[in-house]
Amino acid sequence: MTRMNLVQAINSGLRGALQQDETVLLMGEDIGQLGGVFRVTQGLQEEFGADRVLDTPLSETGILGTAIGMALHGLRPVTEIQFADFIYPGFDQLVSEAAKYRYRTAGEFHVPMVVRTPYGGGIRGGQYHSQSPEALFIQTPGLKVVCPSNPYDAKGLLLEAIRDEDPVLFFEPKRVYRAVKMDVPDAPYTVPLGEAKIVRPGEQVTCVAWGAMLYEAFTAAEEVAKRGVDVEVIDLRTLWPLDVDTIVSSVEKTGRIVVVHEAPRTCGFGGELVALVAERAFLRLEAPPVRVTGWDTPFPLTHEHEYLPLAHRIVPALLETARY
Amino acid sequence: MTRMNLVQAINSGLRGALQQDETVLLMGEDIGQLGGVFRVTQGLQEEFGADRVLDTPLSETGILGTAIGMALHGLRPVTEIQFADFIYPGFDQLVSEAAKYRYRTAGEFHVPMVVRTPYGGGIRGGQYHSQSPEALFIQTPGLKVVCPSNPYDAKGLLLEAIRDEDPVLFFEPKRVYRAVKMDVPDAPYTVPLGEAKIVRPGEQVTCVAWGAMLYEAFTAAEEVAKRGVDVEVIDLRTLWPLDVDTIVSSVEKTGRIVVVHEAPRTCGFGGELVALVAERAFLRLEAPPVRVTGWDTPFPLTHEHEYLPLAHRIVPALLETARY
Amino acid sequence: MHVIRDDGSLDPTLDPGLSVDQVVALYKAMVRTRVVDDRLEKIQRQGRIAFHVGSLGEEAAIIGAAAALRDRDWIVPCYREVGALLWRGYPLQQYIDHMYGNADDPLRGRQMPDHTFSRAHRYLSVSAPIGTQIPHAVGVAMAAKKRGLDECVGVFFGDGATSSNDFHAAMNFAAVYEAPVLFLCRNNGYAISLPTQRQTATRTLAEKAAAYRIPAARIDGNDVLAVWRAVREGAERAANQGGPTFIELITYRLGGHSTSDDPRVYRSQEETDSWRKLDPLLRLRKHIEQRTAWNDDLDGDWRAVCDAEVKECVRRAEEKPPPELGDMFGDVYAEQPWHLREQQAQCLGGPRASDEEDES
Amino acid sequence: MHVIRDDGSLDPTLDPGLSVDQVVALYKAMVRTRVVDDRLEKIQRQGRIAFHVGSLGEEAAIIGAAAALRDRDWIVPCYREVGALLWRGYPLQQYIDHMYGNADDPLRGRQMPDHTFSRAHRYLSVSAPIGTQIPHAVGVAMAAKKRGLDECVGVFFGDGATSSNDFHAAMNFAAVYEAPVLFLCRNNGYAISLPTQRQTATRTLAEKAAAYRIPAARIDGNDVLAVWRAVREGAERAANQGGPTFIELITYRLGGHSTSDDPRVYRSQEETDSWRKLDPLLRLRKHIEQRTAWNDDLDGDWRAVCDAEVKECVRRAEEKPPPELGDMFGDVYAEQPWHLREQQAQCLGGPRASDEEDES
Ligand SMILES: Cc1ncc(C[n+]2csc(CCOP(=O)(O)OP(=O)(O)O)c2C)c(N)n1
Ligand SMILES: Cc1ncc(C[n+]2csc(CCOP(=O)(O)OP(=O)(O)O)c2C)c(N)n1
Ligand SMILES: [Mg+2]
Ligand SMILES: [Mg+2]
Repeated sequence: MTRMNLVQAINSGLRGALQQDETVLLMGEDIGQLGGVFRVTQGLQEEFGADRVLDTPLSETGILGTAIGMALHGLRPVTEIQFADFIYPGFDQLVSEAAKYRYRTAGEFHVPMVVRTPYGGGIRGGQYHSQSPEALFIQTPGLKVVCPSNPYDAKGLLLEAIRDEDPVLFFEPKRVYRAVKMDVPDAPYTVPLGEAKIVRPGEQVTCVAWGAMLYEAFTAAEEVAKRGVDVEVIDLRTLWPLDVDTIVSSVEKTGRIVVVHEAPRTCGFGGELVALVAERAFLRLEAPPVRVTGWDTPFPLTHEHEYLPLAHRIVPALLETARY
Repeated sequence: MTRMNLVQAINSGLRGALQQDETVLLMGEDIGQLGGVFRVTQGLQEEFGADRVLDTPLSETGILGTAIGMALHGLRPVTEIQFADFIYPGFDQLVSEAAKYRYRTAGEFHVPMVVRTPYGGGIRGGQYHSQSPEALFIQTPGLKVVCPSNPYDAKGLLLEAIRDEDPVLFFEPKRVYRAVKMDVPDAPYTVPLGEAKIVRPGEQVTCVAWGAMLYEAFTAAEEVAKRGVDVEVIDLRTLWPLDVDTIVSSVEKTGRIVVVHEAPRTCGFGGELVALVAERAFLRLEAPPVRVTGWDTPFPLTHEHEYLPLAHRIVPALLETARY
Repeated sequence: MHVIRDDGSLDPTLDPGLSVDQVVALYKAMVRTRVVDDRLEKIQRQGRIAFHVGSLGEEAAIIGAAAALRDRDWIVPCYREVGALLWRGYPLQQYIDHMYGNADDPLRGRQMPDHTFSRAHRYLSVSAPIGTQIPHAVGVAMAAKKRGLDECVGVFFGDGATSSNDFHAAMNFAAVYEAPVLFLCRNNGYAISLPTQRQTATRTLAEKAAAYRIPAARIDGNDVLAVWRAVREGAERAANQGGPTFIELITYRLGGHSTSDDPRVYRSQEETDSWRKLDPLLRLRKHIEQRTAWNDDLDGDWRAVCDAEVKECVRRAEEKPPPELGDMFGDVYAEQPWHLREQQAQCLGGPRASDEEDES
Repeated sequence: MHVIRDDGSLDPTLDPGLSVDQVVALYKAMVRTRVVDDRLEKIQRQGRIAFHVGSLGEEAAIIGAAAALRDRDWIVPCYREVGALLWRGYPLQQYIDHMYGNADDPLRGRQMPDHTFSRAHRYLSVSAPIGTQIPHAVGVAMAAKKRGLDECVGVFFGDGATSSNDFHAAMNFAAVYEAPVLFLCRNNGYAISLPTQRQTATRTLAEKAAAYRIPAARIDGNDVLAVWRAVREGAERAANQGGPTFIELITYRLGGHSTSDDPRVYRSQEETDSWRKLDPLLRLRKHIEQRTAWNDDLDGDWRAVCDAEVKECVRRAEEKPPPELGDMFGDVYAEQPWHLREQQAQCLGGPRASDEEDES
């Protein structure tokens, strides 16, 4: 056990994977000597060589496209996209190729690869260093989408994602990178994909969040607890395939749901979650489902704390929903 | 007035725009001498010259990227992406650039361009000639998304999209291209963006659809009418910005909603519509909202008629919803 | 520059030294591909299959390249190279079943015709988006190199694909990582309707390789032995840690882009006629007629054999039922998640489109 | 090949013939940019601004190119070229306001520092994704040509950007449509930590232009007159319907990639030191000292003037309030749709993050 922040835990996970499995290799821009712009891969090139930790040319198409080829031929590439905002130049390779390769070859070929990428706001990154594009990938059949909120889960989910036989998008909440520390086993371990976690049991409102916003949801829940409202907070951890049962059971109990995410509201994952709940727990819903999200604008700079669905915006949503 | 199918109506709209406004020009793969793989631009290069109807190299990045530049410098490019499935190589230019240019220059620059593209299934196109990626663009603030269902609307909406000062994605239901004919004025006219149309008034269930699935929704509505269920069918026409009032008013009347779309269900636009209705008409909802959509798989070939949310799948959804 | 000269003899300075059996095998494979193409085009026109994209006129480029690769080398196809897959022994019946999307289609009816693949034949999967396969090939080559395997990769693509994002990325990565990969660019004159001269301002496609410091060759793609020679040379360079090679195979698409296309709209009959005289089958036939007792009779017999074979395959394919409806829901992930289980059950338990049609 | 020789004299065969006033103006602009950079780096380190990406060492490439373009020509920037914008007369106060994202920031606090633009100065908008501006430049040039305007476009990008999708597409389109555009590639040795030699296998970046049949030049980017000369030549070619030109400007990023970077992790002090001797300011200063009475005093005075100016701008910028909260909701579309109206009202009527902080 070592006390680690998120960066250290992911680094430890990557090191474990590289040690355990010689088919694992890392690829990305500036991940080698520099150790990544967030230092997540620090020391790994030194330890495992430039052959297993590849500094790539500046091409997301090249990174993702060649990683698919490697995955097709027996390797398990773990790619890093420097910021989630820069995944779009390689979008085609993910949605047209990685996602569909298994289906269109009836399982004869498949693409076990991981795409790690820091996402989200709150670090004064403006329009292009703050986005949360998870919904684009959730809409693409064939991809899995993971988003840990804390160091322990991050390491375990990452190792599970690397072992997974399908392409996994692994969104890292950069706002949390150095903000949270906890005890993390030094040895490799896994946390299963597809299992949400109730981080705060409660009876009156279900609040679903993930990644960096989990802390805001939690803070808001504690805040409203002082005012007598008992909120159940669920950390999704895997966004897709979703642990729908945990959410629906919770709503069946509370009758109320508030979803929190950083991405713009419209067509964000929150809409899907609300729809699923409305479909599956219709008769149990006692208040309109609520989404507390980023606004439907590009991500701003100066007012980013008013853009993000931080606790100050979640609190009234929880109170109104509870009192509806 | 001439009797036109959808292809002819769009062709007529493009011709009108090229005649009326010398800043309009068309760009795309095979749109010139060939007239496009669906012949939508037939005859236009001959009439207006290779200078205004450009056959481009095979690069969606190039088409969309240079079109943005042209739009920034006083032209109104109308681009064609040969199939919506092939928009992804140019995705970055649309979501990172076209969508955000106005915001990040506080209106000093803007990008009045149109991206026409045939979308949807039902023509035996398999995985890569059948997709419906509208939700990806609806999730991107700064883009408008239009999807006509019939020749009259198509021409009018297209001309309005070309006049619009913002980038507009114009999804053409290729399954309808030659399947529907109606009288269309020969002269240019516009149909405003952002206005849905009630194509069948009804009292018991609201059914929202667009593009090719509008006909299926309508057929299903007629079918269930025989069994005494009175459905209101709404053709969205513009997907975003949405005519939310028409939908919410309808649901306030009927208490029930069924949304139909071809895209996979998860994180499709249907989720957003259901969420909006659940948020805004919660107390009026008398049955769980229902989505009848493509399944969450890549688009298949042989069984595409079982993949698509055709009337046979809409009918039971309408009946169940009405009887809930 | 020809290996097979116009009179059918070989240029002794370039002769790659293939045996009679080998050249006859090449010829027979090229004819077989042509016959299969012709038959598929006919049945497509009759509406019996949805679509076909053929290789009329490009057989030498495709089969010559496939033949020059070793069995352990990978082929990464565009969509016009089923001839290469058949050359490697892929069962014709399986291909035709795929063309019908029937129950024996290895794709289970999940994709348009001509989207083949075969792990057994080291042939990756055809994908419709132009260019996407090119970086895959580089990745496979990088993996082979990392794993210490003596394999190289030949990736096919067209002139149009040189404009794609993926071409650029793949060429750059291949050169930077010295991947054992052969870029086999079929310059067949057109990307659907766009002639190569308007796809790019360069006079040749081979010039593009300089931008990545990849050695390039420009070859008559209708001279099967010239193709064989160049590809074998590239494969040897790759095997000797010499990195990637770019080979422009100059050829011509004698047919339409696919069965959906009508090339008369954008090119002249004269142009096509002039290329018909350069048909790769003619050139090779002249050569084998010189070298062995090949003649009209033998030629006709072989064509008849091929046609009978494909007709029989078609007959069988048409007897087979469509794939199970449930097949639509498989292989999205290694394990089927709850939502697909639910959707599959809903679909299987629900009404069918065909019921609807019956009703109306 | 230098225009300004090591001893400060001009090579008479290459001398572009600029007047003393012109070269002094270039020098002063380069110094001003440097001083602004230095100051911004300092205040960033003090946490007073979020970020800065400077041009230390690259001033000749940037300002030389900007100066060689005509006022009516467009500049399409990457993110390191604010020197070009200032050269065109953009108010320094406005730039500094932008760096603070305050109420007078032309971007209304919507974007990170150093994302400038100005229609009045024919300078398109800086965007963070690498390469995306390159096809825009080609489109602007195509539009100018179509509209019969005598304008050309200079687009800046780095060595790293040559690997991007957009570079490939833009170069190809520019050549095919003979667009009047200059590709100004600042080869500053690094893409963040990746040295140019590992970005590509080619020895030079200029070689890449051959893949598109675009004429290319390779220039000492630290020799402002060599840059001026090459860019002016390219602009003239463009004006005379000669189409695009690619210019590799060889220079070196003396500072970190941005204020977020620490280059000591990936490169040696010796390397940087050796480039420090090639500082473009030194070379030009030697020349103007020869040509006019420029000396340490004048130099010091000018630096002091520049520093006083930027300090005053900073002082004012820090006094200004942030932009209105409602500004966050403008300019998504030409007209604000219902959902943004609603969201704006909700935001303005709701609690503030700052309230929260106050509470805790
Ligand atoms: C990304 C993308 N854009 C457009 C298309 C439509 N399309 C299919 S084939 C083709 C032309 C390809 O030409 P080329 O690369 O020369 O190959 P060829 O068909 O001549 O063998 C086009 C434009 C596509 N499949 N993918
Ligand atoms: C598409 C994309 N990928 C990654 C990044 C992260 N990034 C920012 S600058 C940079 C290096 C750019 O290098 P170069 O083009 O040489 O320009 P320079 O900074 O040296 O001027 C990278 C990788 C980005 N901005 N966009
Ligand atoms: Mg071609
Ligand atoms: Mg650089």
